[in-house]
Amino acid sequence: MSGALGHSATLFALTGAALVGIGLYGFVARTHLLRRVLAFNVIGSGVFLFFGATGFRRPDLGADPAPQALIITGIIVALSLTALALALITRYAALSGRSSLEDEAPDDEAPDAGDERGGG
Amino acid sequence: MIAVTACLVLPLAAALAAIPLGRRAPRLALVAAPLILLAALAVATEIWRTGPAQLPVGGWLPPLGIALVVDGLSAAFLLTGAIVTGAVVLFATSIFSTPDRETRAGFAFWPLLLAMWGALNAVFLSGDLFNLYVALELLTLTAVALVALDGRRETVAAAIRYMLFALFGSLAYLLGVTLIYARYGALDIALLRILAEPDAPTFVAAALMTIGLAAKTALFPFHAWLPPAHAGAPAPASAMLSALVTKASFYIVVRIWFDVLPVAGNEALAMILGAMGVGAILFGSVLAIGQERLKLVVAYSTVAQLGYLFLMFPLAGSGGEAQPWAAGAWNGGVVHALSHAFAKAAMFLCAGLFAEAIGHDRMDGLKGVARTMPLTVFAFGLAAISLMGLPPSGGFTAKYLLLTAAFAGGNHFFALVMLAGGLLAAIYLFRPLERAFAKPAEGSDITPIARWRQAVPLVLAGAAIALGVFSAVPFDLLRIGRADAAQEGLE
Amino acid sequence: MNTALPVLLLATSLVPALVTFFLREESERKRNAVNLAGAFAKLGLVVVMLDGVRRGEDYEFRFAFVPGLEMLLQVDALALLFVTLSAFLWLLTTIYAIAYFRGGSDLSRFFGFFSLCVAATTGIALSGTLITFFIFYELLTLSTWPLVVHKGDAKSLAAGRRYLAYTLAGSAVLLLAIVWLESMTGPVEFAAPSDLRRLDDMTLRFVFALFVLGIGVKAAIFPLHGWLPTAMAAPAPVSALLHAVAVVKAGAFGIVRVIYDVFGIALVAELGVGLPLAFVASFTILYGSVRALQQRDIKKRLAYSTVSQVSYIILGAALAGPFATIGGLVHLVHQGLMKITMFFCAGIFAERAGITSIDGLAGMGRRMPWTAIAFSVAALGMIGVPPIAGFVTKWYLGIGALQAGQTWVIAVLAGSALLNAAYFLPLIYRLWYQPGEDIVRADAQALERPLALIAPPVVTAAAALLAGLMAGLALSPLGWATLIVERTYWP
Amino acid sequence: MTPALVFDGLLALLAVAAAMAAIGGRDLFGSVAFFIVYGLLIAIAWVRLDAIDVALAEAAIGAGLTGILLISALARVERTASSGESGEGGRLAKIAAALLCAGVAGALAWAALALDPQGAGLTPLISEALPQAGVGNPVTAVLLNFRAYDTLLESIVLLFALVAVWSLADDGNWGGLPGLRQHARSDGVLATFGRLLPPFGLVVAVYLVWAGSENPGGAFQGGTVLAAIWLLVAMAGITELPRVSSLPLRAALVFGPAFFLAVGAIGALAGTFLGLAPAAAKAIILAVEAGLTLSIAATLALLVAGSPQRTQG
Amino acid sequence: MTPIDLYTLAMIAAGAFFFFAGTLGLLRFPDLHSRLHALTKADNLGLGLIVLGLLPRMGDVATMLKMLLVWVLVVGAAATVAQLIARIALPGHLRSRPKDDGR
Repeated sequence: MSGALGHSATLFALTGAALVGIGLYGFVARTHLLRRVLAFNVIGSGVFLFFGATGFRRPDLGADPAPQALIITGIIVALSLTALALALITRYAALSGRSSLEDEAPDDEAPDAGDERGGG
Repeated sequence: MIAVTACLVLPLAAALAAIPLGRRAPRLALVAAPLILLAALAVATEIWRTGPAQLPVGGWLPPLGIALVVDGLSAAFLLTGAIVTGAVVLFATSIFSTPDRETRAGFAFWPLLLAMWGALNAVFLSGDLFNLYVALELLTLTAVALVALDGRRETVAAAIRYMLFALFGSLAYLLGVTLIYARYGALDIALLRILAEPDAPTFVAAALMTIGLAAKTALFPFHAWLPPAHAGAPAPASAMLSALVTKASFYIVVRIWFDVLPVAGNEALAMILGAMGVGAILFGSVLAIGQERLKLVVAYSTVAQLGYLFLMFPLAGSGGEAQPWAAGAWNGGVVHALSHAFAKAAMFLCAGLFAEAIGHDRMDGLKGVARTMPLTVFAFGLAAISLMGLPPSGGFTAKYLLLTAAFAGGNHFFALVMLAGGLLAAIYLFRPLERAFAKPAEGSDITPIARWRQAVPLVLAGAAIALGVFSAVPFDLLRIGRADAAQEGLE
Repeated sequence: MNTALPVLLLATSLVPALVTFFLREESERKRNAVNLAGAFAKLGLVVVMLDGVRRGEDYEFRFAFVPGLEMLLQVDALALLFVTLSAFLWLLTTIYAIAYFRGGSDLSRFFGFFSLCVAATTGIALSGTLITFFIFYELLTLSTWPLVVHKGDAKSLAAGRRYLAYTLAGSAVLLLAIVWLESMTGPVEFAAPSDLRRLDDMTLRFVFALFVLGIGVKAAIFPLHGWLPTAMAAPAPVSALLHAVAVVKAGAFGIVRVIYDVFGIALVAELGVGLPLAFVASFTILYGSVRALQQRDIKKRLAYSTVSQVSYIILGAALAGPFATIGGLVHLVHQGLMKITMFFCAGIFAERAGITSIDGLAGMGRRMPWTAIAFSVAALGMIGVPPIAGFVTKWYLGIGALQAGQTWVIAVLAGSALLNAAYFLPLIYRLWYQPGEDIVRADAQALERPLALIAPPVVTAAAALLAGLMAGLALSPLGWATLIVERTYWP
Repeated sequence: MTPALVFDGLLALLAVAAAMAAIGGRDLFGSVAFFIVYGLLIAIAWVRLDAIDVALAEAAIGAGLTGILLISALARVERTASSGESGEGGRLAKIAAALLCAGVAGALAWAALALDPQGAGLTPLISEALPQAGVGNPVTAVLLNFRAYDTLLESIVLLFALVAVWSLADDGNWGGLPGLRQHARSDGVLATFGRLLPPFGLVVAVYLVWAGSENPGGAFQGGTVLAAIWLLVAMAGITELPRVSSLPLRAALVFGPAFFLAVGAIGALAGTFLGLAPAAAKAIILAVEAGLTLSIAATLALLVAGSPQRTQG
Repeated sequence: MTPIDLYTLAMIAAGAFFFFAGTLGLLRFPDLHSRLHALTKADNLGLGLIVLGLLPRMGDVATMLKMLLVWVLVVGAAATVAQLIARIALPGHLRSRPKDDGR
């Protein structure tokens, strides 16, 4: 690891990697849905930090604009997904009084719940 | 060229216009659908005559700008998408049109469906990895919303489970894209094919992207979300989900494996994909056999059929050194994806019609349906033939190509799995058919369904069969601009 | 080189099938007209081709699917033998079915699949390559299943399930064999057999066994015959079709093709697989006859008799001497004529007089004279009593066995003849010599109405008799079989 | 070890600690609070990485808006669902998950360290093409000219997130007012603050969009400020958010992406999709940014308000 | 170390001290209102000192005004929020709030 260590870009890249690891743990291990969405956002910002850091390896040329633009786009997309996820979780909590999918059997179906006659 | 832009702009413009239009959105969709189909046809004929094309968006050449890529593969998927979505639009006008006052589902369905169509076309045309990410997210967002459209507790739970897997998938894919950019400074697929060499970042990126996309395609270990989501969604939505949405992320995996990373793709990763594919076929089929609800049988069948698609990678020798049979596996996988799109869309529409007619979704209610709804049962039968890979359907052509590639490549195990998969498919698909042909149970009141609505799935199922009978034309279309790794083989 | 005729021949049963599917249930007259027109047209075409092929005319039609997958319809003498049989019997069975189902339900569906099934049989006969053979072989399975489950009750559904289990498993094995062979040697055409030397002997033997296993299901070789007796739950015209016209004959025809045109007699002898096949066939002959003895139900006994009779054809093919081959081929026609007569009569007894068990036949000779006569002629033919057609087969098989030096075959033939007598003579005895209730003659006419139901068995019985009597003629089944043997196997 | 690196090291440590607290915290509200703190630390990190545009976006959207969404979702979930932490899975599962995550982080770090330290990415190409891009700020140039197609798709993603959120309402409430009723006292502190702040907010937002062409800023950051202002005014009870079925609202939502798509389509007719002639590039970009800001502001505000809960005012 | 640097260092040190005091108050004070009091007073003052400390380093006047605007906005927001929290945390207030949440 030649001269890389003495350089803030690599430091932030490693931080990004660490954040992805932490976020992934939260996403995989926790069961409360809001915590998993929060963890998703932590992973997201970790990925973006990693991406931005790799774009700053040449301080003399300044930060590489392309990753910056992609990260802004990424943040907006992450926001949209988070908003939808949170709306779904709120709706699910309102319908079922539960805040995690643990005891939601994947495909047990109340006999007439699948009544399709209603249509649109 | 104009046709390619039309394929992108028209669905997105229609989606945007559908929001303020509200109650008149179905009419807008009925006008937009044929136009987009026409555009897709124009794209296909254009490249049939002049060969593959690369269109830089905004005039900026890659690596700076984004380039749209139009070759046989993208044209075929565009055309299949247009036909399937066109049929779904026609079918959905009978469910989601509310002339008197605007309802929630009536408002939300049309913009989401048209945006999904736009996202699909964007995925099939884009040649830039990050652009594929944004298009994939639009696709996932609309898909999740459509799954939760009828607002029941089970479907919202299914949508959340789908969302969690999709989030995980998109992050893994995004991480792979960042590594690729960091390593090569470029995101354009054509450019990366030249630059790519097997080193640490490329391998980690390839692994992450493949796992991410596998999660989005619901490949075997990541399949838990698909059945409840696809079975819970309204019929037109589940047709779109199973037929096209899962294919979009598969399409990207094909682009990555055969265009971006033919050099980095080594045997180990290809074998893992193959193993996951085998798991999908066996696991999906066995679960499908045990289901009581028709839509769940069809959904688990999707899990199984997706397994076939991923057998393509080990069979084509992961594109590294171009084995002579690579073309067979590549074409087999793609033709299977296309014929599965037609057949599965038809099957879900039929399942929707059955559920509407008998009032619930359980299979034992299907007794005697062949007498009252002959067209739908015929469509379901044709679709089943294609899914089982029996001649003369497109499914058979694909299975034959994959089998010859498997035998020529010496991995007989995959061939046996494919044949077993076909038999298992026969078991879980003949269960509903058998009930349809049975004598109707007394007192089962079946509400009649309009004949034109039954004709829509029949057209789609016919397309799946036609893909087999007239398979010479699609095969030549797919050959245009195919990645070099997949050139040799049968010819 | 005339390409139109084979396609036309196929179309004469494919077009009526597709038209009938879309006809309304009530339009019975239109439906009957379409089917009968198709049948007559096919018979006309067959006659034209008969003298065409005699003069050495060459009929061929190629249609390319994906490279490596090609449909070739080729009319050679062997194909015509099978097509003539199925065309002639299709006409009679259609007439019989129209009378049999007067006022039944789901008839558009029945006749649609009925014609589709005959189209598949014609396709099998005309197929020029292994893949074409497989395509129509599968189409046959798919089109006969709805016929087997036509009644829709639990028994026929179970029969359908069993039928599917056997045939689909068989087809998977067959596809495995075909792909295994073709991945080494490229597409296999019957007319121009490619050298199979590239595979070593062990693989070739294994592939040959797979072929026999795959096709043997339809040829009802022991232990793959399980589906045939249970398929008796289907209505009489279907049983007639299954046993005499299409399914079982397709199996036997397939094995003949594999032995003579795919592997070639020299290779079969060299590999030493001919003899084991002969043993299996002989065992099936005896096994079938013994099980037939144990049955009390007429149709069940006829079913087991078919299991044993079909193995005559396979025995002839396995012995591969000139006379044995002629014996095998001609039995294809003779067994068809005789067995369809007996099924027609069994159908009439069950439908008009409500008799299904053998004891019920007591004294029916007087009550239903025409049916009884036809039945007796066919039964005697089966036993091998000259001058009815059955005797010719047994005679040629005997000489063929001597020629091939397999004297034990004579014992098998003799034994089976005795067994045939043991299970058919009691029926004839009950018909004519056992006193049933003495019914006034006037009542007799009442039972044997309408004419369209009674005429077909009488015609086929007469045909069986004529085939035996006029065996010497060039155009008789025997003459044609000799032509086949002279022209292709000993030029 | 230069002081800058010390600061960065500290910042990185703080960010990781905040992230751990947010993920591992027992109390959910505490986790969300730590998440917002973590967001701001990441924004500072972006400043250290000389990516000011991203810092603005991260602070405004990444930490701010996502934080608000999390808090409002938490409030609604707490009210209806049993917030008890259901079974957290066995210790073995936890260790396995931890190992998996460590593996992923390790692979990433290994890949990062294997990168070429002199890698410059697209910087040279962008600075060379900047004069024809019509704007000075390279990030805005990439966002709205070189990779305009990405931004177009992204604005559509944002809009359809709102459509999806709206589609989760009860059927009965359709056509009603988004979000819950507010209870601000008409003469209270919030009301006065709600009247004082908007002018500042509007100026800041317009400035952000206008400055975006030459130095850090842009449509998304400006849109977020506008959305915040609109939400504040609604919370202060001065105005009521328009009904979901109101046509002007839907037109405003759709205008930004639709105008952008129209610009792209016209470009296509003239030869290349989304092609901007260098001469007119600046004007077009600013027009598009203005349209986007309007739509983004409306979309973000309504996303926070949520799906329609009430039919009358 | 020019006088400007010394001035900035002193002001930022003072600001940091006030921030430290505010945080200490947050941790040590017994009830909510006093903690609110500590936070709003100490932290805003700390921020003010830091802003003043940084002003001479800004270069042009426009940036200086922007720095001051930041401070003004933070003070305004902090004051309003403190008022709201204080009002809601009054002992009698919670029970009387109307419960119709437009469910």
